[in-house]
Amino acid sequence: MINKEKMCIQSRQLIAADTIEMVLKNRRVSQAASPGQFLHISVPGHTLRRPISIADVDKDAGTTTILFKINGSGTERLAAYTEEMHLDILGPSGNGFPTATASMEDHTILLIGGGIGIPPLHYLGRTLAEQGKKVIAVLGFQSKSHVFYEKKFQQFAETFIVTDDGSYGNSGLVTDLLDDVTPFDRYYTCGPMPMLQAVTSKLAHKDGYLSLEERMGCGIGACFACVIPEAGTSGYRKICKDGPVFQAEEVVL
Amino acid sequence: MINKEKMCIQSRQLIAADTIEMVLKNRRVSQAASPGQFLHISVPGHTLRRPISIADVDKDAGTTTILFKINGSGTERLAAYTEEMHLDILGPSGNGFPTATASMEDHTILLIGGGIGIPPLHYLGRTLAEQGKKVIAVLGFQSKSHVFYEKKFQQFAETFIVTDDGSYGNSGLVTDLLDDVTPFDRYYTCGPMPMLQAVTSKLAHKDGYLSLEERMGCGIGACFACVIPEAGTSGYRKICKDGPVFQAEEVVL
Amino acid sequence: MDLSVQLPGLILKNPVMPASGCFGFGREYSEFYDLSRLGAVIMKAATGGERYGNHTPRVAETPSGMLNAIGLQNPGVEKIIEKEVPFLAEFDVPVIANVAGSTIEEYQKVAEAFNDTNDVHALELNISCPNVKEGGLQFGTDPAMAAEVTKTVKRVSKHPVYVKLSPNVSDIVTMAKAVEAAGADGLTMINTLTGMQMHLPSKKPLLANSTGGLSGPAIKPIAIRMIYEVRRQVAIPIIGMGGISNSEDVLEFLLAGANAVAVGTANFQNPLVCPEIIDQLPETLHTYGFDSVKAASGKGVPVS
Amino acid sequence: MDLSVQLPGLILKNPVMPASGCFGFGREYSEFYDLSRLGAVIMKAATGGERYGNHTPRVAETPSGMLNAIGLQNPGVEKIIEKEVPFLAEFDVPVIANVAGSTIEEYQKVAEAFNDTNDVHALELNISCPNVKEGGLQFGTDPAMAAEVTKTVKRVSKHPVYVKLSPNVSDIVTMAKAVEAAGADGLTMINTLTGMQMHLPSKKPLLANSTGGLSGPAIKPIAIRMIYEVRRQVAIPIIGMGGISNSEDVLEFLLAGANAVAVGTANFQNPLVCPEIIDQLPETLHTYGFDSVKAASGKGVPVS
Ligand SMILES: Cc1cc2nc3c(=O)[nH]c(=O)nc-3n(C[C@H](O)[C@H](O)[C@H](O)COP(=O)(O)OP(=O)(O)OC[C@H]3O[C@@H](n4cnc5c(N)ncnc54)[C@H](O)[C@@H]3O)c2cc1C
Ligand SMILES: Cc1cc2nc3c(=O)[nH]c(=O)nc-3n(C[C@H](O)[C@H](O)[C@H](O)COP(=O)(O)OP(=O)(O)OC[C@H]3O[C@@H](n4cnc5c(N)ncnc54)[C@H](O)[C@@H]3O)c2cc1C
Ligand SMILES: Cc1cc2nc3c(=O)[nH]c(=O)nc-3n(C[C@H](O)[C@H](O)[C@H](O)COP(=O)(O)O)c2cc1C
Ligand SMILES: Cc1cc2nc3c(=O)[nH]c(=O)nc-3n(C[C@H](O)[C@H](O)[C@H](O)COP(=O)(O)O)c2cc1C
Ligand code: FES
Ligand code: FES
Repeated sequence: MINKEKMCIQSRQLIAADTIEMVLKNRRVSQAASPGQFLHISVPGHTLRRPISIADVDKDAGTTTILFKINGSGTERLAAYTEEMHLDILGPSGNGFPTATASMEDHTILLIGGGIGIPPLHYLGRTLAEQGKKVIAVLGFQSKSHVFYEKKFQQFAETFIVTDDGSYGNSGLVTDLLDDVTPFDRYYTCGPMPMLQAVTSKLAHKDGYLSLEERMGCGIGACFACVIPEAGTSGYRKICKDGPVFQAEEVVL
Repeated sequence: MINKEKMCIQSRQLIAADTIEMVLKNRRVSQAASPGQFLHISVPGHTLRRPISIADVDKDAGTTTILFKINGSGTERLAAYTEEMHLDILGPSGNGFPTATASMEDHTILLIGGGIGIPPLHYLGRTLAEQGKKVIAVLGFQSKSHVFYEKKFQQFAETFIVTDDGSYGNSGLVTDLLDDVTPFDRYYTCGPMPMLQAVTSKLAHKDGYLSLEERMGCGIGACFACVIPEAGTSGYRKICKDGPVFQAEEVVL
Repeated sequence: MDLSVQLPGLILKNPVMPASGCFGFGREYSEFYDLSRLGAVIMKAATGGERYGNHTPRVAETPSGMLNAIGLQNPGVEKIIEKEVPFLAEFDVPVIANVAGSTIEEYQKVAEAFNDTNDVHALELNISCPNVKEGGLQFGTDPAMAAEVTKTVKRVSKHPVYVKLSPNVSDIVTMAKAVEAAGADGLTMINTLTGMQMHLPSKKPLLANSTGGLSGPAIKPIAIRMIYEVRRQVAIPIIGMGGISNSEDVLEFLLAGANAVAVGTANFQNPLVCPEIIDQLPETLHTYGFDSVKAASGKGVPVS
Repeated sequence: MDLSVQLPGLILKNPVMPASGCFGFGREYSEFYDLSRLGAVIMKAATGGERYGNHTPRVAETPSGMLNAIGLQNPGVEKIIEKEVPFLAEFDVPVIANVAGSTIEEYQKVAEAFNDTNDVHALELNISCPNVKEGGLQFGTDPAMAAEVTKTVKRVSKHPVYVKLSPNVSDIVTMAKAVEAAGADGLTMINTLTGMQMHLPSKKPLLANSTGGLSGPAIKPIAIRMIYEVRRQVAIPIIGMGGISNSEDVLEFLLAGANAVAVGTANFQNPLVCPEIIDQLPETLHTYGFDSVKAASGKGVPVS
C-alpha cells in the first residue's frame, strides 16, 4: 500500500561522482518496503515527482536508503537537501523483485547492474544472501570516479566491477563478463535500456527479472504514462504499478 | 547607478505582525543609497522581482535595512530567508526624496506614513533630522500588533501613532491628525493609494512629496509597466525610474 | 458554507472533481481517500474499441507544467461499462464519462453504449484531444464540425452532454456558441495546449509522439481568460479546469465564470489534492466574502 | 565556435537579441553592459503617433510567466527615429524596428517613416499584439489580413520585413505560409498568448485591461511546437522566442528550427541575461556536439 509520507533525512553524502546517498527515516515506509520498489519523490518547483529506487532498508532503525545521480534540475535540487530536512514521498511504490516466492532450487543468483540501476540490486542481493543464496554481482560503471557500493556488495556477493573506460576493474561492458562467471540459476538486472537488451538477449535461455525505467506522470497507475508492451499480447503493463520489475519474457523491450 | 548585486543577510527578525526586518550587507549599495530608493529583489521560483524600499542605511557598517510585510507568495518566500543567505537585488533603484537640495527655509518637516509605506520615511526622517530639521511623524497602522519602529522614529521626530481600530495610539486615519500637528513647511508621505489621495487633497496648498507603488516588470525603466499620468500634460512618468518619489502636483493619482 | 452545485444531470456536493485522464477510473486514488468526498469523477477517455495509445516517452516536465501524449489509451467503452463503471458506482459520487473518437460514427457509438448504464450521469465530449492523429483536434478547432458531433451525440444520448473545448483556437467564443447552439448542456474547458519539448542529447522531440498537450499551472491564465470570454456570451454551465492546484485557484475559476471545476495535473504532485482543496474551500470563500459556491460563480464577470 | 548568423538585412555576431517591448530602446540596459555584445536589438513597438497605452496595473505574475498589457505605449515613430535610433546607432549592433498599428494605413506610415534611417536594419511587423482594442490581433489571426498588411509594408519599405506571428491561432502553419507568400523576408515567433488573472480581493481581473499577454518559460513548449511545425513547411528564416532564459533553451529553439532567438521576460529577472547566454552558448553547443550555431539550426526537424 502506497502512502504519502514525510521522510526525514538522517544522513546525506556524496559517495561517487555526482552520486548522492541519503538515509531517510520513516518507520511505516521501511516496514513496508521490499527490494525493487521505489519512492516517488516530490521536488519543490517541479511539476512531476522523481522515481528513485530503494537501495537498502533497516527495518529495526526504521530507515530507507536511496542513491541517486544528479541528472537534471530535479535531482540537482534534491541533492541540495541537507540532514534534518524532510522529503515528501509516495511509497513504497511498485512491485519489486520476487524473493520470498523464489523457488528453492535457485541456489545461485546473478545480479547484473549498470550505473544508477545498481541501487535496487543492493537491497535485493542482501535480502537473497540472508535467505542463504549464493550471490554473484556484475556491476558496470562509467569510470573509476563513478564506482560506489563495491565494499557493500562484497559483504554478500562475489563482486565483479567493470568500467566503460577500464579505469577500474575490468574494462568494457557487463555483458563481456557474463561468460566468465560461475553457472547461476537465475538473474536479476537493472540498468540502461541498451544494457537490458544486451543482457536479456544474451541470457535468453535463463530465468531472469529486470527492473525498468520510464518517464512517469502519476507514479501510481492512473495516467498511463509509463506503459510497456506485454510480450505475446496486444496488451501492456504499467511500469509504476505492475513493475518496475518484470520477468524477462513478460515485456517487449 | 543601479547594479545587480548580492547582499548578505546579516540579521532578520519579525518586528510586528507579518512584518520582517532584514539588515543586508553590501558596501556598494549602502554607499550609493539615498532615502526613498528601493531594492528590486529576486525571489526564487518567481518571474518578477519584488520592489522593497530602503528603510535605513549604515554607511560605515556597509549595511542597508529593509522592512517588508508578508503579502503574497513572493514576500512569504523572502521571509523564509535566514541569516548568512544572500539576496540577489538590483539597486539602489529609482529617485528618492529630495533632501540635500531641500530649500533651507524648510525648517519643519511632516512625515505621513501608512502601514508598509512607513519604512522609506524612516531613513528619510533620520537624514533630515541629521541636517538639523525639526521632524514630525504621523504614522498609521492597522492595529497594535502591526506597529513597528515607534521608538526609532521617536529618536528624531515628534511621533504620533494612529491605528485603524484604536488598539494603540489614536484611533482613526492619519488624516484625522493633520489638523492637530504643529505648523510645518513641507510634507513627505508614503502609504496606500486612498491615504495618499486623502493626504494630498487635504494638504493641496502645501509643498509635498509622495512615494508611489505600482506593479513592476523590469524595475529599471525599460518596460513601461509602472507609468503614472503626468499632471497637466498627456505624458507620463515611470514610477521605477523617475520615481517612486514625485512632487505632489507632478502626477495624477 | 454551501458548497453544492446543481448542473444538468449532476447534483454535486461540492464543485471539485478530478479531470479526465488524470485519475484513471478512480481505483488508484481510492486507495488514498474515499471517492465519495468528491463533487464528481470524470473518467479517462472511452473510445469505441480498445486503444494502446502512443509510444513512450509519453510525458515530459515543463516550467510549471507538463506535456502528455498518452494517445487515449483505454480498454474501450464496453469494458469500461463492464469493469470500471460498477467500481465507481459503489461510491456516492456522480460519474462523468469522457467520450472520444476518430469519426462522428465512433463518438455516436461510444455515446450510445453509455445509454446502457445508469451509473454514468453525464457525458463529456472530448473533441479536443491533441494527441491522436485523426479526429480529436479537428473537431475541436472547426465550429461546424464541433456542432455536428455535438448534435449527433445529443440525438442519441440519454445523458446530458458537456462539450470539452480545445484552447488551440483563434476564437474560443465562436466554438462555445456553436456547441451551445447545437444543444450542448454544458461546457468543460480547457483541454491542453499543444506543445513540444526538444531533447538535447538526442536532438529530437522528447515525446515519442513529438507533440503533447500542455497542462498545469502554466496554462491557468489562458484557461481563466477563455472561461471569462465564454461566460460573457454563453449561458450554459461551465466546468473549468487548467492548472488548478489549490482553493484560491478554484475561486479564481469561479469568479471568471466557472460553475464547477476539475483538477488534473495537480493529482500527480499530490494524490490527496482534491480532498485537500475541498477542505480548504469554505475558508477561502469566507475570506473573500462569499457564503456559497453559487454566490461566487461568475462574480468577476461584468454583466453585458 | 562560430556563433554568427546571416539573415536578410542582418549580420549577427551571435544569435541572441532582446525581444521587443522587454528592452525599451536599449538605454536602461546599456547601463548594465555594452549593447555591442548583442546579436541585434529589437526596439519597443512604434506606432504612427504617440500612444499612452493602457491603465495600470499593466503586469501580473503567473506560474513561470507573466501577463502584460502595456498597450503599445511609445513616443511615436518620428520621435523614435529622432531620439532613440541615434542612441542605438552608437553601438556596433544591428537594429530591428517593431512596427505596430491599428490600420493598414498606420502600418504603412510607420514602415515608410523608417525608410528615412539607415540605422535600422530590418522591420518586425507586429501583427500580434493582444493588448490593443483595434487592429493588432485581428491581423495576426486572419491569414488574408496578415498577407495584406505584409504585402503593403513590403511594397513601401526599403528594409527586410520579418512578420511576428501570434500563437493565438488554430493553425500557425497557415498563417506562416500566408505571410511567406506575401513576401515576408522572415518570421519572428511567438508573441504572447492571451491570458487573464482574477484578483481575489477585488473580484475583478487584476490587469486594468482585463486580459494581457502571457510570456515567460510557461509558454516555451508552445513556442517550440509552433516553430517546429512552421519550419517543416516554410523556408524563410525564423527568429524564435518565448520563455528563453538560458543557453540550453537557445539550443532547444535552434533544434526546433529557429535561425536566431530573442529573449524577453528573462531580462526582467536578470538584466544581464542576454550577455550571460551569449557567454554560455559556445560551451552548450560544444556539449551537444555542434561547432556552430548554423549547424544546430533545424537539426531537430525531420526533412520532409
Ligand atoms: C522505477 C525507477 C527507479 C529509478 N531509480 C533510480 C535510482 O535509484 N537512482 C537514480 O539516480 N535514478 C533512478 N531512476 C532514474 C531517475 O528517476 C531519473 O534520473 C530522474 O527522475 C531524473 O530527474 P532529473 O530532475 O534529474 O532530470 P530531468 O531531465 O530534469 O527530469 C525531467 C523529467 O523526466 C523524468 N526522467 C528523466 N530521466 C528519467 C529516467 N531515466 N527515468 C524516469 N524518468 C526520468 C523525471 O522524472 C522528470 O519527470 C529511476 C527511475 C525509475 C523509473
Ligand atoms: C517602490 C516600491 C516600494 C515598496 N516598498 C515596500 C516596503 O518597503 N515594504 C513592503 O512590505 N512592501 C513594499 N512595497 C510593496 C511590495 O513590493 C509588495 O508588497 C510585494 O511586491 C508583494 O509581493 P508578494 O509576492 O507578497 O505578493 P504577490 O501578490 O504574490 O505579488 C505578485 C506580483 O504583484 C506585485 N505586487 C503585489 N503587490 C504590490 C504592490 N503593493 N506594489 C507593487 N507591486 C506589487 C509583486 O511585485 C509581484 O510582481 C513596495 C512597492 C513599491 C513599488
Ligand atoms: C496525463 C493526462 C491525460 C489526459 N487525458 C485526457 C483524456 O483522456 N481526455 C480528456 O478530455 N482530457 C485529458 N486530459 C486533459 C485534462 O483533463 C485537463 O483538461 C487538462 O490537463 C488541464 O487541466 P490541468 O492543468 O489541471 O491538468 C489529460 C491530461 C493529462 C495531464
Ligand atoms: C512587457 C512586455 C512588453 C512587450 N511588448 C511588445 C511589443 O511592443 N511588441 C512586440 O512585438 N512584442 C512585445 N512583447 C512580446 C515579446 O517581444 C515576446 O514576443 C514575448 O514576450 C515572448 O517572449 P518571452 O517569453 O521571452 O518574453 C512584449 C512582452 C512583454 C513581456
Ligand atoms: S506513471 Fe501514471 S500510470 Fe505509471
Ligand atoms: S517597471 Fe519597467 S518601466 Fe517601470
